[in-house]
Amino acid sequence: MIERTVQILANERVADQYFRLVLRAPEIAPLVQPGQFAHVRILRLKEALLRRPFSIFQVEGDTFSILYKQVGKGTEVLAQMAPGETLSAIAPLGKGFAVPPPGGETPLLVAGGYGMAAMYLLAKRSPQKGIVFVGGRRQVDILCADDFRELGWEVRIATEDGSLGSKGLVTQPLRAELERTTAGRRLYACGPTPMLRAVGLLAEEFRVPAELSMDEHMCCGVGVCLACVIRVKSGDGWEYQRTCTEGPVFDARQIVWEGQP
Amino acid sequence: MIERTVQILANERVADQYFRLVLRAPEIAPLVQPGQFAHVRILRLKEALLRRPFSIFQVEGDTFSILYKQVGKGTEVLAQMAPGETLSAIAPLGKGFAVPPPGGETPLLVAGGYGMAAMYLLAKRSPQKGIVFVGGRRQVDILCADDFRELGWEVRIATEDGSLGSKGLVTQPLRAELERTTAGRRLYACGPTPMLRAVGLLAEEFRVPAELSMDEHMCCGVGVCLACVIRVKSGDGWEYQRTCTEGPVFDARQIVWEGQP
Amino acid sequence: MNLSVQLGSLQMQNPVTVASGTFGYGVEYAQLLDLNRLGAVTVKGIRLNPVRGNPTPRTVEVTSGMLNAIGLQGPGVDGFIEKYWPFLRSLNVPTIINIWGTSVEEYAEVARRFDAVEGVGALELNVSCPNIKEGGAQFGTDVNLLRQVVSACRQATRLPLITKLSPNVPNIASFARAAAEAGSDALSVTNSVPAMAIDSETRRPRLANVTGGLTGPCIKPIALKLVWEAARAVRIPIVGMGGIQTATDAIEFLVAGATAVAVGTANFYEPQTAFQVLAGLQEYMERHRMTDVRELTGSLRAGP
Amino acid sequence: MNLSVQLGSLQMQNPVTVASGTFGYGVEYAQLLDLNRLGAVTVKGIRLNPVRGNPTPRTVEVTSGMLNAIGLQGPGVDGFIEKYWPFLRSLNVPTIINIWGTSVEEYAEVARRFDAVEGVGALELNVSCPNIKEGGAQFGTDVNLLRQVVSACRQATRLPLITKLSPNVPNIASFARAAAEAGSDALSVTNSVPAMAIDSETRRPRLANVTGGLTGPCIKPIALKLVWEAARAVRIPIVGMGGIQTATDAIEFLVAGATAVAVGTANFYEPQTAFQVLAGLQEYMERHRMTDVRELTGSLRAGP
Ligand SMILES: Cc1cc2nc3c(=O)[nH]c(=O)nc-3n(C[C@H](O)[C@H](O)[C@H](O)COP(=O)(O)OP(=O)(O)OC[C@H]3O[C@@H](n4cnc5c(N)ncnc54)[C@H](O)[C@@H]3O)c2cc1C
Ligand SMILES: Cc1cc2nc3c(=O)[nH]c(=O)nc-3n(C[C@H](O)[C@H](O)[C@H](O)COP(=O)(O)OP(=O)(O)OC[C@H]3O[C@@H](n4cnc5c(N)ncnc54)[C@H](O)[C@@H]3O)c2cc1C
Ligand SMILES: Cc1cc2nc3c(=O)[nH]c(=O)nc-3n(C[C@H](O)[C@H](O)[C@H](O)COP(=O)(O)O)c2cc1C
Ligand SMILES: Cc1cc2nc3c(=O)[nH]c(=O)nc-3n(C[C@H](O)[C@H](O)[C@H](O)COP(=O)(O)O)c2cc1C
Ligand code: FES
Ligand code: FES
Repeated sequence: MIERTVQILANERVADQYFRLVLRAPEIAPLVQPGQFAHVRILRLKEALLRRPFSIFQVEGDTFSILYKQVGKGTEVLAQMAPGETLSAIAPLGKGFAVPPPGGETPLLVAGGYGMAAMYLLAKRSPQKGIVFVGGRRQVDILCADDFRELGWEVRIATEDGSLGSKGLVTQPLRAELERTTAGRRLYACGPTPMLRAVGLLAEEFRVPAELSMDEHMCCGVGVCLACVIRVKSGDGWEYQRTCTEGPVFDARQIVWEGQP
Repeated sequence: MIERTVQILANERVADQYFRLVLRAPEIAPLVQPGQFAHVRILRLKEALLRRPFSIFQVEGDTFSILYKQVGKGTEVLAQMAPGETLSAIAPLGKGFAVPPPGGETPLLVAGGYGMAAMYLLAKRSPQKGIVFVGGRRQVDILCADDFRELGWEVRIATEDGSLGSKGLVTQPLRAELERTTAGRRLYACGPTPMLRAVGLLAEEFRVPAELSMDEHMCCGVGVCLACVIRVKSGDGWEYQRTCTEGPVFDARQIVWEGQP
Repeated sequence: MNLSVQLGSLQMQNPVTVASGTFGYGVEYAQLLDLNRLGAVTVKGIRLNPVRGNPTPRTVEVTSGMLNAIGLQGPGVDGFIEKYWPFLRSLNVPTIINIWGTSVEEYAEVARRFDAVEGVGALELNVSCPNIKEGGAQFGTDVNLLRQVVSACRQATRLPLITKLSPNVPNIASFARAAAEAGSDALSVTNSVPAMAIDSETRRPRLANVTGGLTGPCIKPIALKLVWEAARAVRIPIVGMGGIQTATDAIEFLVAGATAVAVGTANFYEPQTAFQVLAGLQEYMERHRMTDVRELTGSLRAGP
Repeated sequence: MNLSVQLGSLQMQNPVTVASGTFGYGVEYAQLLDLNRLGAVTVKGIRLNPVRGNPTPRTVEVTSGMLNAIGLQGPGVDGFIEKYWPFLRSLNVPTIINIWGTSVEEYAEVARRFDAVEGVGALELNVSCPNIKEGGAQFGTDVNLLRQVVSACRQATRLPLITKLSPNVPNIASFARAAAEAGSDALSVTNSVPAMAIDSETRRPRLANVTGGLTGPCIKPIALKLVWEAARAVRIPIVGMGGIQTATDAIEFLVAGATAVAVGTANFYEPQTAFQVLAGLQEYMERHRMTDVRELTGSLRAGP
């Protein structure tokens, strides 16, 4: 984890409300592990003070990029920023996905919305190619499928309105695939909490290991404030663990879903 | 007094820290009297909420302009704004200068720094041409002397460092002129409070009428908050009057200088 | 869609008024605003005699807010009635007159004087001013003094009484109950929060009065909590205020338990705020299929 | 240039520490910051036993600040000593341990436990937590309870005691005096301000705990006034805090009467803040030709 002023190299709309932001960060880029995030301060956001967390999407030479959805005050201002302007980033943060060893498990990735961003590096660095299951409400919510295809991965798409891929939730094609076979497979998921919960239940049902990247509101991003906790099994009860430090990626079996949305 | 969203037509540096801002305000422009001000909201100033008061400098067709000095948070953001962007203005506000009637008194204007801005319309609308005494610390603080010369007015300059005009305070050439003659003359002044006080004292000494435009910190600008008061003689004592409503222009004889900087 | 609300016997056509001291005596805004569209006009605090107020600087801008120490400058009861009442009386919306005193007797006397004035909408008791008789304590932070003030005013007038509580107490519920028990018809929550600003370069206070009251969006979360606590303590209606600048803010106050809201500091930078709040509130009610603004009051969904 | 200050017998190499709960147990920032450059590290509140804390959401961003209701999650005295003390002990700067309890006895017991730990810098008594025994009152808003807590801790330890006062009282001077009389070596002023946020669309509170504490730049003017009032009431040193994000802010607190300052919420968005404050303070002192930071303390030039 380091803190740096990073310069915007590109900030382009990729679809609808989604933007791709490329940042020059020579000291951060080499450190990034799949599933880690950057905690970004948008200085122009004067009366909104806190940093915003974003998964690190791609790492390329001395840059890293994020894929963000414009949803509120911060991302709105971010979307207006131009190349040459700067941000402050603390990164890389958090415990990411465990990349399977060569000859190890075949990864099945499950993503919803900007959850795709957290999975790209995993796909890229995994010695085994696998399948990406992507879900979204409409066609525009299906992001960067081509980036995964270029890596030689298979992409299976589900949209709720059926405008791309199969109609329905992403867990339907995932279930179908798990029904085919579970041997040597490992699930990795990132997306809205209800999706993560559904993936967690499938993992339990089919007894496959699963790593879930949790999306909790954050404050400090580095483990000091205790804002971002989720319930994690411990002993014969549970304890709160920090999404920013012990997570964002947790073993699905460890998560206590009670109290989650 | 009306409130309008006004568009920036030009916003250019005229010297050092001074800028000229031209605003399209077809409904406001025709109402402006010399010495009145506009109360301007800079929406980009997120965590600084209050409007900033600026004298109305020139009125031209459906526009008015202000001449401002970059001194703090608001004027700094203002200086970065570009044509096409908008501000909110409540204007024209306050009681301005009494323009002398045709054949009436000859105006002697006294200005310091951006105080020049408040006097241009007076010079332009006065049937008698007079003399403008302008003071400042250095040459760069002497603003828009040419605008007054173009109106056919004589301009006498004093700078504290002697870099333009005579060396010293503006009240020195003014005193010299008053010593020559006071008959049929009327003083009008706008600038820093110590200068106004000195002009007030000269007016008393030479028994010439004087109108002073006072610079008080404002909040509402329209008379409701009572932030901007100065002490004004009343009966055999004094009362607080509002710079934004009863002023900014006051009869020098009425001002109680105690409690003023 | 019903927007009208009641504070005791005071009828308001909509729940949006303005905060005392941020709207002068109404007349100052008459050129800019159609005052008849407000729920009520609330005027600057009046005591018995004219008051000069504090030396300047009286206000200073701070992060997302401002401080003021105006010192309750005002024309006194007679001055007010002579200079401002004819205009206010001519409006179609009620006037809430904010009153104060330096003793229980003075509060009561001011209340008595306005009781005799035809057409006053309500009296708002500002109990956050220094109590000269009691040696620096404040009526608003001593629950017994508060009770005395409200009782004395209650005896002096049949006008609706709105007690404006101080934020500067650990337990607003007990002050709310004391005011209600002593005969207050409604509460205003909250007044400005005691605060201070210093110029680090000169090492001088930025206000001539050294300390002042903090207002504006920065205090909204504090005010909201006070409204919520007061609303759970009493059955009388509450006028919520403190940092309201949008309809969303106002709705939060209603949800926390307010029956009406007042726009204060925001008037200074955006005189249209009250009307923007009103328009946004109507839009919200339509979107949420509400037919009566009173459905919002106290509708907080707490618990999991 | 002398930057060192003392809080009772606690020596600090400079007057800048961090606020409890905004800096974890120090170790979390060790990768980003050179902790040895701080005046002291102040850690998150500890009670006797481990505490799970509140459900989420525990924080929410508001205008120029934030609310938190963490619920004092922590490892308890033993957990703290085992997990965090070896690291903190290895630093060259002192650690201030923030402690709390649900009874006078628990406070004293925690103080006693830390008295036996070699190398503790000072104990900061957080008295703004719910008092279970006394039925919902708070130690920090009842001057007698405050006195009892401080006395009991005083008897339990010779470590410097810093009593952290609640902002939520009308008269902080009497709390400051009570703490000093009961044996506190210093005061911390101030804790977070009780507040609340509501989501107008869902009409739910934004914190699972419904209410929380407001912190950040929005509370600076409130905190500054409390420091000024407390400093005039007592002779013991004060650690000023509440919204400090620049050296200018810190200098204002010193001028108001603080001997040291703590950076809180600003750590979350700018972990370098304490060092920026320190650098700016040195630059200011040079510019104003000051040789000792203690010249600033209480140097407010009030009066005309
Ligand atoms: C580990 C992690 C990785 C993330 N990765 C991405 C990503 O790759 N792309 C992307 O678009 N978004 C991502 N998010 C969500 C992103 O942080 C929020 O969309 C963003 O903070 C919204 O900021 P805003 O100012 O636009 O919204 P506002 O609603 O104005 O924000 C107000 C506050 O709520 C917080 N907040 C709002 N929504 C969320 C959310 N969903 N999660 C966490 N905090 C939130 C903000 O950080 C801020 O503190 C991630 C979140 C986490 C925790
Ligand atoms: C009637 C009147 C006419 C004015 N005309 C002009 C003009 O023509 N050109 C010009 O450059 N300036 C003029 N000023 C001064 C101008 O209002 C301030 O320079 C400006 O408000 C500074 O804003 P800021 O945000 O940059 O400074 P900041 O210091 O960041 O402002 C902080 C607060 O202090 C107030 N403030 C700071 N300086 C002054 C000041 N000198 N007078 C009043 N309020 C102040 C601001 O309005 C704001 O509320 C006039 C002031 C008044 C009262
Ligand atoms: C300049 C100013 C003057 C005020 N004068 C009074 C007053 O005379 N009587 C009163 O009860 N409250 C007074 N208040 C407090 C407001 O009525 C209101 O309670 C407070 O400003 C909080 O609301 P806001 O944050 O929306 O401004 C004044 C506030 C300001 C800013
Ligand atoms: C997330 C968070 C947790 C806190 N935890 C504690 C705590 O455990 N003990 C305590 O005394 N104060 C605690 N505080 C209060 C701070 O120490 C400090 O008094 C307050 O935040 C004001 O300073 P600031 O505005 O600079 O943040 C906490 C504050 C925050 C924001
Ligand atoms: S965000 Fe602060 S501990 Fe995780
Ligand atoms: S600025 Fe409000 S009365 Fe003049």
